[in-house]
Amino acid sequence: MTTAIEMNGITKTFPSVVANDKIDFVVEKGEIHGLLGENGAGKTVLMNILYGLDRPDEGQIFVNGKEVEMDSPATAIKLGIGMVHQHFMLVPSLTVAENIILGKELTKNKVLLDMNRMLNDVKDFCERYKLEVDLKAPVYTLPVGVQQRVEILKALYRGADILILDEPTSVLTPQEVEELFKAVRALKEQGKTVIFISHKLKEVLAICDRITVLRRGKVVGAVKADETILGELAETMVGRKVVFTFKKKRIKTREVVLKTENLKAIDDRGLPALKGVDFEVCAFEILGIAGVEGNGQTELVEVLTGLRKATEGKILVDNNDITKASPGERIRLGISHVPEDRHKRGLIPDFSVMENLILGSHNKPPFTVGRVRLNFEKISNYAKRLIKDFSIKTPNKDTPVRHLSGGTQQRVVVAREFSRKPKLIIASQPTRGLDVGATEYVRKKLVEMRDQGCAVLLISADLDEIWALSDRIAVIYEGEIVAIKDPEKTSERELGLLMAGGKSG
Amino acid sequence: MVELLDVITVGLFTAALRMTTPIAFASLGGIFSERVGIINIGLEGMMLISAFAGVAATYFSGNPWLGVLAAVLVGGLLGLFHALLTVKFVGNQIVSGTGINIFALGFTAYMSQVLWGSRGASESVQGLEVVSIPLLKDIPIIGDIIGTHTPLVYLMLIITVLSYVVLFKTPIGLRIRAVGEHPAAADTAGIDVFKTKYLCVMVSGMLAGLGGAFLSLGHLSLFAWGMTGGRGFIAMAAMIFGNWMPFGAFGASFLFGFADALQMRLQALGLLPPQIILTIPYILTVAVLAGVVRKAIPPSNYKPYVKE
Amino acid sequence: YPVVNPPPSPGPEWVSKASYDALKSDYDKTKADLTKALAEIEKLTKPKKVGLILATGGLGDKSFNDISFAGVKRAEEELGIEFDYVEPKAIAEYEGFQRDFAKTGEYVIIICIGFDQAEALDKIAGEYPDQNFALVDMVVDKPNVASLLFKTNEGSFLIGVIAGMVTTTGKVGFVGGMDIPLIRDFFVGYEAGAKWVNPDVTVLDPVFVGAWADPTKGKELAVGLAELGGDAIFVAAGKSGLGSLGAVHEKGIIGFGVDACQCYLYPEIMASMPKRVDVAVYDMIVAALLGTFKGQIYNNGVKEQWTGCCRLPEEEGFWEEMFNFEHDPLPADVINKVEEARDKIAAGLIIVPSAF
Amino acid sequence: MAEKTREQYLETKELLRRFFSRLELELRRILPQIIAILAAFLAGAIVLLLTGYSPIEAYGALMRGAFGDAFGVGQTFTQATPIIFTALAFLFAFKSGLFNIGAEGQLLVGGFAAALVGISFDGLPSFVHVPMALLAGALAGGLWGFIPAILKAKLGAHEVITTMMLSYVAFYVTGYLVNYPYKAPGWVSQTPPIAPSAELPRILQPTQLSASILIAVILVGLTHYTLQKTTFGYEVRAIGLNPAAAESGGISITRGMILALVISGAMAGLGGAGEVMGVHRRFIEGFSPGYGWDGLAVALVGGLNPVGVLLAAVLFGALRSGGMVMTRVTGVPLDIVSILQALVILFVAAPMLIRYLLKRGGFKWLSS
Ligand SMILES: Nc1ncnc2c1ncn2[C@@H]1O[C@H](COP(=O)(O)OP(=O)(O)OP(=O)(O)O)[C@@H](O)[C@H]1O
Ligand SMILES: Nc1ncnc2c1ncn2[C@@H]1O[C@H](COP(=O)(O)OP(=O)(O)OP(=O)(O)O)[C@@H](O)[C@H]1O
Ligand SMILES: [Mg+2]
Ligand SMILES: [Mg+2]
Repeated sequence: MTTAIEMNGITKTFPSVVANDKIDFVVEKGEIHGLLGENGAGKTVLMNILYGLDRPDEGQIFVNGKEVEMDSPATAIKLGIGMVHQHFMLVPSLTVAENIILGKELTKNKVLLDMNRMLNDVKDFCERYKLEVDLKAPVYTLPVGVQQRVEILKALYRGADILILDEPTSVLTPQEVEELFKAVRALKEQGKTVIFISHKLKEVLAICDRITVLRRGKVVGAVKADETILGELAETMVGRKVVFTFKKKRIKTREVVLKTENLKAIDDRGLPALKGVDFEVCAFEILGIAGVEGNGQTELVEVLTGLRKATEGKILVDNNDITKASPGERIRLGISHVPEDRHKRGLIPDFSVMENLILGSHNKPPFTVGRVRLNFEKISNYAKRLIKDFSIKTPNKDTPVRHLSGGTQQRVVVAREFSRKPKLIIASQPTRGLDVGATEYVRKKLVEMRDQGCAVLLISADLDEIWALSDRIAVIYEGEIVAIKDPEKTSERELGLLMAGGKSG
Repeated sequence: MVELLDVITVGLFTAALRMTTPIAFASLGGIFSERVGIINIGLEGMMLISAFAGVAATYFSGNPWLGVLAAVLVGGLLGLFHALLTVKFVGNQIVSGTGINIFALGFTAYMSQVLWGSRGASESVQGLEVVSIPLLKDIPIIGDIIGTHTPLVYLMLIITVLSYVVLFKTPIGLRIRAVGEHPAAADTAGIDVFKTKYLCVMVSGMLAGLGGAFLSLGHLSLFAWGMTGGRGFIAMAAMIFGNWMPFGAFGASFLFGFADALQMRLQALGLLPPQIILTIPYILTVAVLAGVVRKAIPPSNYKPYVKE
Repeated sequence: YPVVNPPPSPGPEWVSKASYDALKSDYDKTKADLTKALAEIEKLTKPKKVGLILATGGLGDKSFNDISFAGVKRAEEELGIEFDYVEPKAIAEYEGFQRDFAKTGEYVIIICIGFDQAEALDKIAGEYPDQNFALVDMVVDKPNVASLLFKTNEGSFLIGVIAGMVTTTGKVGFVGGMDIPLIRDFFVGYEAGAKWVNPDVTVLDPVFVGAWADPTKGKELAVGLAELGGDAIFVAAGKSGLGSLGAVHEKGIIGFGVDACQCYLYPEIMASMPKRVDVAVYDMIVAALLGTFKGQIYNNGVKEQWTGCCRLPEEEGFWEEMFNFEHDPLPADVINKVEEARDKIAAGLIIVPSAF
Repeated sequence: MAEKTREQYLETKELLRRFFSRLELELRRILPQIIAILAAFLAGAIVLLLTGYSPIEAYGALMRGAFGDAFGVGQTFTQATPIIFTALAFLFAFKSGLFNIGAEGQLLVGGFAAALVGISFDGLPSFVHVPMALLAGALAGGLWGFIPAILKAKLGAHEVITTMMLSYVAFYVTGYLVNYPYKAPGWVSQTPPIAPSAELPRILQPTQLSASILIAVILVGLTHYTLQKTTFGYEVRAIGLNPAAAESGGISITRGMILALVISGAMAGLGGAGEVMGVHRRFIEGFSPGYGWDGLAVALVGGLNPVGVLLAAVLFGALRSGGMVMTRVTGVPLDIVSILQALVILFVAAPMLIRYLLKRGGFKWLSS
């Protein structure tokens, strides 16, 4: 049997780092091959090289046994390679169908797009691979899970026999992950080869036939999935032992910090997103909000932080009505916010670490003199302290955060928000896209804050995370809190059902 | 005396269409460039140099159509230059465009001096003749308004429709939109992002060139220094106002062209001081824009696409 | 040491101190005379220089700036002067240019074209009281500045007379560059002339381009006037006016130009009201060369031939030669009326209204 | 004791090290700009050669004219003054993410307001009248910035359109005012002269250089200080770089943008006031040959940095004032100055182009 992919001695150096260091990587035909590694291990770079997006400094690439010059994605596509990128490569304003056929359009009269024929073609495809999507919907209106399906369809439509999935599960709900796995297995059955990239060990073990582990740009292990065990793999990947669970120390109080009453809001398209949300979060408590993405979580967080207007209802913090308060006033009242998208909402990439660390408290003492001038001495000491306390890996306080890795960037956000002595923390997807080490750190910090008396509202699409951290779990579905559960009295299955709109048993 | 109603005539609308034409050409040009993520603030300069080139070529060849061709080519060349600077050398798009504008003013004056011994205006050349479209011109009113024009007016109308078709009904249009909105996505779909950008910015320059040719050969038959009179900038406004859509841009250009034509006729009524009447098109544009409560969201992110 | 040289003994070659002094002073005097004479010769034979500072529109307007230029050019040809000229782009540049010229002291006269140079010249003329200046279109009250004003209303009156007579629709129009007094003055005279010859004529309200270099709008304004029924249009709008005159040509109606004879542009342009800046400038150069230059206001019009009409017999040939073309003949009654008006204005029998 | 000196020594050493590394950094940062300017002159020389002029003579005259004597220097700074204001105006709005291309109009209304205050009061002491007129200019410019700002904040009207349209409106409205209600008797569309008590002193007679340049320089410092050292500047930059994150950080985007655009307009207005009070001493129709657009170019050539703006404006001013002398002495058309300006801008636009050319030319070591 020939190999589908063989990469020999691939080296890729960036000015700052050796991203790939003499990597040998072999994928057999028809297998699901896992590529495992921490953040920045070099997985994406390796796959970009395979897909012709990056050129290696050294090394050869063989596809189906033949050496190839991989100079552009067009070449890769011709050779039957498809890639679903970590950050989706979809054009938001185009429809699903348009995205799928982009670059491989059908025409009538040789000039005009033949939309009907293409719709039919794509529909056939969807049926064949059991991937359901509304072909005419613009992509920006779709939840990420569906967008991912579109990505896969896109690759298949281009005739991909070898499919690269770069961290496909990091944005999915458990149900969606299950569906994805089904689809991936179906692909395998159809004879396709799949390269599956992930941080999540369980998943890799669950679906892959063989696994290659990268660490700091080098291959540190290649194993058969059924011959390995979880902890071992984790250690190979991280290079040390990893703690998976947190010991929860529970302090029961009834001191309500945040309370919402019949909260309603509309989304960007003007449709109702929150339809009367009621809940409370107490001090010394983490309330986890579980739910499939797109059920109003984003809007809920925005309403709570003042970034979106509530159309109805009330938000009370310490029994003060803050429904009309501006984001700035809320920050002053002691509300901290870890946004779901750190690039978009959390950080100003061109600002230095120091400048980012004072965002939100930049306008009050001790960082200002007379409310006008910034007090750089205080600020720089503060920044240095936080960099140390939160082990932010940065050359210095003046480095733009743009230059930092995703995990480090998240540490900046967390450091800023947690050091403000908040009474309420609203953490939205706080560990999305982070590696094991960084995830562990952020979770530990959240629990620490809780233990110091903070009320924490945790919104996460990762059920494991909700499960591991929450004192109580609220499930959100279509803009409503459909249940609030005690984690000790419920099951993952029950939650999954609630998240999918089912009734709890 | 002249009454207010005397002003609302067929002539007003034909004039409006003429005043619309150069702006519409340039704003269509703006669309093509911005749709692939390149701001083209140099439309004004491209128009001016093209207007000059058109007259110069006609002056030497005696054939205004060769002049139009020259204008289009020169516009395309400037577009290529803008693309080279901003795509290949990742230059700042606004700086580059501003450079082109200032260059245009200096260059046309300098060259007018060389060619006609005057930096102010060229000699008169043979302009494009007005043509009537047989059937069209017989339709009452409509025919009077759009039936008889210089060919470039028809070309503008055709190109407006064509731009829509190209952008929204053809594969290349799909690719253009994808490249502008999400170049990385287009790249991974096997589309040559850079080629698309070059092409579109060149087309942008060519359309601006047609706008310039209309001014100097279609409407007038001479070149005068600074004759674009800010129409390139107005065209950018029309493009934004029209939401980067061909018909929208045409509509916005027409709004402005109409207001301008109206303003000119209102002056003859002596109702208000001329300076105040002259502000009408500008105030009207702002007012309409303020009335249309909508955020203008550009179709692309304008960040240079840098491949490793 | 120190060495003392012996005093020279008087010998035959020695002359007395007195006669030496006499000879020496003779020699010095002759030498001085000679230098003076040489300088005089130098001064007389070396071409005189004239400085010209044009208005911001620049050359090529085929009108105001060009005609000023022609006056200096004529002086170069006929009087053998040399000249330097500059084309400023902003009002703020005038002062610099004026001082630049004046500072050198090389120019017998510096001619400043355009009313907007006045502000700067007021100052510079004070700084360089020995330098002669001429300023076109504006008054600077300094003994070394000749302020050249043109009664454009009088010339425009003559154009109005023609317009009033040749219109068939009974409506005549006016396109101006900007709504400023200088341009209004054209209109006022034009209106008066038209009404004088034809009391029933409708003079449409004047329209303005709002810019000096937008021929596109200039054209549309003229088209608009034509559509309102105007069939004789007087255009005073710089480069924008080129567009208006083009419209006149296309519409086949009658047009009138300004500042220079613009009739060569299109056959439809029946007459123009030249502002004879060339004559005025030439007069001043002559005066400066002869040393008769006087700083004062020269406000001249039809009588002095500083304004007029290019169709007047005494001017027609000059313009036809200059632009190398021939006017279409005018009906005799029109010419007669124009001449009558000119004579009456010159004689003070008609007082033409003014915008000032 | 020795301990202490040693400490001091180390401290000084550290300070020096920092200073030099900073210096090197800054030099490296502006090196492409400097090379770009040299390249532009080189390209301009080619144009001159091709059209039959001697670049050495032309540039010689240009340099002499711009910097040769006190007079030239005065002219250079006179020309640079209004551009500094409009460039700062563009820059300030730009930092908040807004594209204010209406500095021209803001300058005009500012100039007119200053003239109005200048002619309306008599007998005031200078130290009252001058600040009053300046303030009027700034307020009027600020108002002209406020309109697009509020339209943007409340209705989402794109500021590129509104600022530009309002520029035209300003042009015609001041044109009206100066031709009808406030026209001075006489031939010219201008206001009567302002009272001497409202005049900004000329500081380098006989040139027109006025105290306005001092205001401009102070404004450069103030802009830098505001942007880098104050809370408000921090907020403005945050809004400009990432409005969504700024909003999350409790910064009011609406307030920030409105203030930024108002300040931007006020700066341009102040520039207009400076021209009226220092140079023309009255409002003359059409006194600005497009200072607004020059400001945009200068802001960009200056790397969107206040000090860079100052340098770029002086360069542009020098080109203009030197250009006058060059035209007179060598007969080279003044338009070569526009061409040079354009070339500077185009080369500055693409530092990568410069790098590419250097590499091609074998100057690898400079291109790092
Ligand atoms: N364009 C680039 N320029 C410079 N360095 C880069 C670039 N792209 C990647 N790198 C570096 O290469 C290394 C590997 O990055 P890569 O994106 O492959 O990591 P990864 O394993 O995919 O991580 P993640 O799990 O976050 O996706 C990183 O340390 C990063 O610093
Ligand atoms: N153009 C670039 N220049 C320098 N470094 C880069 C560049 N692009 C990416 N990197 C580096 O690559 C690393 C990984 O980049 P990437 O954007 O994949 O972050 P990440 O860690 O995966 O974060 P996220 O989880 O948010 O995706 C970071 O260290 C980043 O600094
Ligand atoms: Mg990756
Ligand atoms: Mg990543």
